[in-house]
Amino acid sequence: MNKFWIFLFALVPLGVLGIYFWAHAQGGALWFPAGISEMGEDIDRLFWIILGLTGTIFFGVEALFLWFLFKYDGKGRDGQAVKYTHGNHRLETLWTVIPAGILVFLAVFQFKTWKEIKFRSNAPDVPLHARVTGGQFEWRFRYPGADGRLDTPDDLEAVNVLHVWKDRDIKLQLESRDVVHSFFIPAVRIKQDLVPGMKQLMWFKVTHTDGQPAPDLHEIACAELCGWGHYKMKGRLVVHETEADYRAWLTQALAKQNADQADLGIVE
Amino acid sequence: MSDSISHDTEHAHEPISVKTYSVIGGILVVGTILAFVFAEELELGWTATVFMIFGIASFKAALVALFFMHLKFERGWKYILVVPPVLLLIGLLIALLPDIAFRSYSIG
Amino acid sequence: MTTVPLPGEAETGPPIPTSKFALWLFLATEIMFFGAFIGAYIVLRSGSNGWPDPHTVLNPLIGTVNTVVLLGSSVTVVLAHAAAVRNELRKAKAYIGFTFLLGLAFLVVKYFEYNAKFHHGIWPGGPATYPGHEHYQPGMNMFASCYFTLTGFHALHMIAGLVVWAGLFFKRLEPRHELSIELTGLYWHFVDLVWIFLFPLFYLLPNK
Amino acid sequence: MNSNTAAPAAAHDHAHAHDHHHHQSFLTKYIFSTDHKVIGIQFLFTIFVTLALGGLLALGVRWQLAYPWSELPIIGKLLWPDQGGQMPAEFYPMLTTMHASVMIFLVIIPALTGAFGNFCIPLQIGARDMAFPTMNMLSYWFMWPALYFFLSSFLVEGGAAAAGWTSYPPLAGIKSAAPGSLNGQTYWLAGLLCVGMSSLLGSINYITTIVKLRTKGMTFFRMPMTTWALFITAILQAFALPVLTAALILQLLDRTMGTSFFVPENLIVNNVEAGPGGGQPLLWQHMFWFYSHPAVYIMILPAMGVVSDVISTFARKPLFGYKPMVIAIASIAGMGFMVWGHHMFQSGMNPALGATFMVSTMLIALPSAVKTFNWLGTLWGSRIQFTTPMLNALAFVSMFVIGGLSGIFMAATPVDIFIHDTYFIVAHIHYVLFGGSLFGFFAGLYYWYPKMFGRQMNEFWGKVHFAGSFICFNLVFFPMHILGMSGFPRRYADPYSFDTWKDAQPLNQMMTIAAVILGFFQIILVANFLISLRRGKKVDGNPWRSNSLEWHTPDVTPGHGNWGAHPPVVVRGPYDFGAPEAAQDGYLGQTENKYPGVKA
Ligand code: HEA
Ligand code: HEA
Ligand code: CUA
Ligand SMILES: [Cu+2]
Repeated sequence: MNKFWIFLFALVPLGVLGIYFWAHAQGGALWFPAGISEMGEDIDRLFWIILGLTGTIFFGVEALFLWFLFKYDGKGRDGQAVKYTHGNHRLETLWTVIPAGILVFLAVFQFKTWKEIKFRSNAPDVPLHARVTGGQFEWRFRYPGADGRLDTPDDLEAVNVLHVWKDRDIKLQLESRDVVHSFFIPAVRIKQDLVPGMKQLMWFKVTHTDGQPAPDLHEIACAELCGWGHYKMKGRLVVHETEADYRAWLTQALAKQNADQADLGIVE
Repeated sequence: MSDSISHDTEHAHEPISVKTYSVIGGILVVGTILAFVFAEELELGWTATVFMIFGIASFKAALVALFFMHLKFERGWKYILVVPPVLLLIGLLIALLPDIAFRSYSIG
Repeated sequence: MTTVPLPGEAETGPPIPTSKFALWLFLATEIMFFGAFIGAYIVLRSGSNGWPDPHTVLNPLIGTVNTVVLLGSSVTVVLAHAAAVRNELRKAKAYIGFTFLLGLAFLVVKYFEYNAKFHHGIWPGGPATYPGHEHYQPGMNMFASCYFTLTGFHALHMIAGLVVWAGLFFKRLEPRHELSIELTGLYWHFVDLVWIFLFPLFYLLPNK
Repeated sequence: MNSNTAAPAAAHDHAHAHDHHHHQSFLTKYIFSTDHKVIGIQFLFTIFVTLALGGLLALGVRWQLAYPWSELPIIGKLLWPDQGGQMPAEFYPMLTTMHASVMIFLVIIPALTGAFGNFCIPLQIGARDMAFPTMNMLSYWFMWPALYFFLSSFLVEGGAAAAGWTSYPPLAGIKSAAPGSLNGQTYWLAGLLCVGMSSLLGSINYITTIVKLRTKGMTFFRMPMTTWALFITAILQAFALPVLTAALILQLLDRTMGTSFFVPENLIVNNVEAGPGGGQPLLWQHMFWFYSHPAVYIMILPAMGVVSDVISTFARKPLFGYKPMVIAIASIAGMGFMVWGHHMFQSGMNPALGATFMVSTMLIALPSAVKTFNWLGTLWGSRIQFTTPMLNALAFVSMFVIGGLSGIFMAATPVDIFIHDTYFIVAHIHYVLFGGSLFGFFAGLYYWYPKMFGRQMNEFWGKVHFAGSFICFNLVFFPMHILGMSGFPRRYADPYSFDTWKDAQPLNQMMTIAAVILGFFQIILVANFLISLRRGKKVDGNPWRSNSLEWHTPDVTPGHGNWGAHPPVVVRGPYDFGAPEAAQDGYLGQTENKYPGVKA
């Protein structure tokens, strides 16, 4: 019977491996969404590094654990002596120092990526591409018109679609109209909470569209609970190949907006 | 509640005389009035005023704690209880500074 | 089941009176409680867009007088305890009475101060603005929020203290009540300590 | 409590002055009891109710995730007859919010600190009761108003709180922001204030008891790990909880008195103006997490203590590295106050501050590493008995490692950008809280049951419960890591409306089925618990041949005052299993006065 329990515990690392390969084979919704940005690659790489480290630790710990369960199973060994020890100073030091090394390495190693993604001093020196306003339950994007400046009459207002173009530093200003939302583009691996009363900055660059047949497949989600319709805050990211494509879209959308003044230009 | 009478020596006798208590009470009152004068009557500028009024407040607090609450005369285990919260609060305050104190919020 | 201890066994438990230990522990939690309030107040005030000048909303003189009243009540507390230690129970009772009255006086003054605020439309969400200082509106609101919350919770703690003092006052004091007086006194001093900081924080601290 | 020994005269000079009624009525003996053991057991019974409640709410969540917008089985038609029994969208966040709130505040915290804390502390240190028995009773009775507020909030207009257990304002603070914020949130706050009161009273009591009432010879470094962990947990609680209390009060005032601590300027939510404002939403997040991060350690440390005791007992071997284990607990507690910002990496917190929190969060994994390796060290060279308590304790170790390691991903700030608020977090939560705390609770329950009731829980059904729970637990929660990698957001009533995640539904259906089965296995636990009260195998006072003091009471189930005429005298640490002078089976109780080197 005891072997059954050891087997049960052994199912954990086996199952972990199994589901890993199974999910990998599934792809799609069960794996990283295709990444399309530079920083996304950094983040993914970091993920893999941590997965490698923690995975090694995990399987190491599991191996010891299972081996001990197997080897020191008490069945039929009643009265046999155990190792009467209260601990070992050397070992304690060892297993404090080694993990400490690993953790300090991780802390230092990732700092650069974090800094690049979030420190304002690293924001690219480009004009704002658009202002994003989260509200229950939609994303509003305000693009500067021909004058390149926001909050002028020629701005374009769009709901739930963000248009960008490739290889361009996109800088967004994020605001919330009511409660806390979180602007999340899975394919870009970026996420930032929108706090009412605060102006956040976010920047990214789409470097490859991964041969997606439909470039507007990338979805935008809200990642902070914001009410009953939290799950409905679905937006789209449309990546144009060139700036000219983007400009063409902008002009067309602006024309449409002017045409039906009443409506705030819900494109599509 | 538990022990009604304790045989501990800590409060078997009063360490200070009535006179000392009155003197300390007097110092506290004078301190309060001084703080008022510094803040309201003298024009010291912001930094100096803040320094003075909170210096005086801390001094008063120290007097109350040391003499009225007997910290000066009794054994020091109380510090184990009250110093950590003070440190934690300082940590909390420091962490709050960049996000809230140095940032103004307004829409539009 | 057990026998004598091995040689060298120590007595356990430090020689600290149990209830006094618990009371200090309680005070430690109270430090965290008021500290959180005060910390929130400090950062909210310095992050605010326009905090009303203390002079326009509070009267520092009244604050000073009230502080003196409260400090006085702390003095009478220690005197009550000193008397109790010397077994002068009648005297102790008299000082407890004084403490009660001083504490009550503090609260009465607070009541009038609160009333004056209400009169000027200053309460959380109240209409108060200053002509020409409309941008004070959120600032004024935040001031009212902080002021009433912090001094309000301080006052609630005082009321709790007063109830205990009243209980002791109407009890037939016996020598064993010396501990109760000491513990209640410690609590009272703590409430006093909180006020020692609230006073400059609200009444005196000028805007930058 | 069958063998209620008449209070011996000697008990009176002990530091507990409450009187002994020789003929206690049912009411004073079982309901308004001040006996720490009865209070512990009261907590235990209450927890079964709340666990069922929290679990059923979870099943509601799971149903929606598996079959969104379809009829909720059994009760759907009753609740929402005009919608064909399908839950409305605003109900889903209420389910998750109340599921988490119930599980955390009414199950895990009261189970570990309430039930075990009360039952074990005085017994493990040789005290006759807690330092303040009446306060202790109050601490239990504060649980009921909390449960009342949580339950009745479902019935008020708008429904229960729906802003997540983290209750971020303005969603939680502004009444027009969500149906659940209309009234339910106020009830939630009131309930939490009651839980807080209960915890505060408890923790002051525990600390005082452990500092003051240890019996002769019970030095600090002879206390079992359970007591150590509960001691440090109580300190953690005493220092962290007041800040949450303050924050809860501020939010309550925001909601009811028109203050605006967390309401920014000129806020308009759902076309309703929220007053002049001037406050700052992030302040709540800081204050909340200043408590709630320590709170997650409040929920794991006692379980770690229990597991240490159980593993050492059933490995028949001393706990490896007792002192490092104590130091590790203490440093988890200490560092626990420096990492709260890791919940706010994406919140708009200053990123430099975030980097600071990232470093401290990385470092807090160290003491956990020490603990894990010491458990392994305890198993090394041991003689393992696979009893039900031991199985659950072993499960704790293997599950906590997974949950802890997933914490490292999130501590890495750039990775957290992607996985924050996805199911990766939900996986982490459940691996540490269910795989960790709850399995630790199970271990302790099976372990101390004989001391509580003089009978053992049925081992066979105990093992069935364990195996079922272990398998189903992993089936429900491990796939959440994978979902998290795909960015699957948490708190979504219908994630499948996104192309990115529409293919994840079959996996979720599998998880839901596993969750339902998991629930059924918990019924086995409850049944085993109840039936064993009458039918369980009768045992002597120390069925597991354990060393620590609680197993050395003069009666099988200790009576009032615990120790009969003479409180015990402790002569050694709790883990001298297998010492040369120990008994054949390794037993060497803390009171066994044997000289080293003398063979048994
Ligand atoms: C019992 C509860 C518990 C415990 C013990 C932990 C433990 C840890 N948690 Fe967890 N956490 C929660 C409960 C808990 N957490 C909850 C409920 C939330 C979500 C709240 C919400 O938003 O609703 C959360 C969220 C959460 C976040 C926020 C994520 C986000 O929202 O984006 C982070 C980020 O850093 C984090 C990190 C950690 C870390 C680093 C540990 C560490 O303490 C873990 C340490 C343990 C190990 C690492 C494993 C054992 C060690 C070894 C085998 C040694 C070798 C290891 C290395 C060298 C790496 N947790
Ligand atoms: C201790 C903590 C704890 C525990 C034990 C659980 C247990 C479970 N949790 Fe929970 N969970 C949390 C803490 C916990 N959870 C937290 C903190 C969150 C975050 C919330 C937030 O986002 O705000 C969360 C969120 C959360 C989510 C994410 C929701 C979302 O983000 O949209 C999900 C989804 O599957 C889930 C599922 C479950 C399930 C299936 C269980 C199951 O394990 C439950 C199994 C148990 C039962 C089913 C009990 C059944 C027993 C009976 C029926 C007995 C019958 C009764 C008698 C005879 C008396 N939980
Ligand atoms: Cu907006 Cu969630
Ligand atoms: Cu945390």
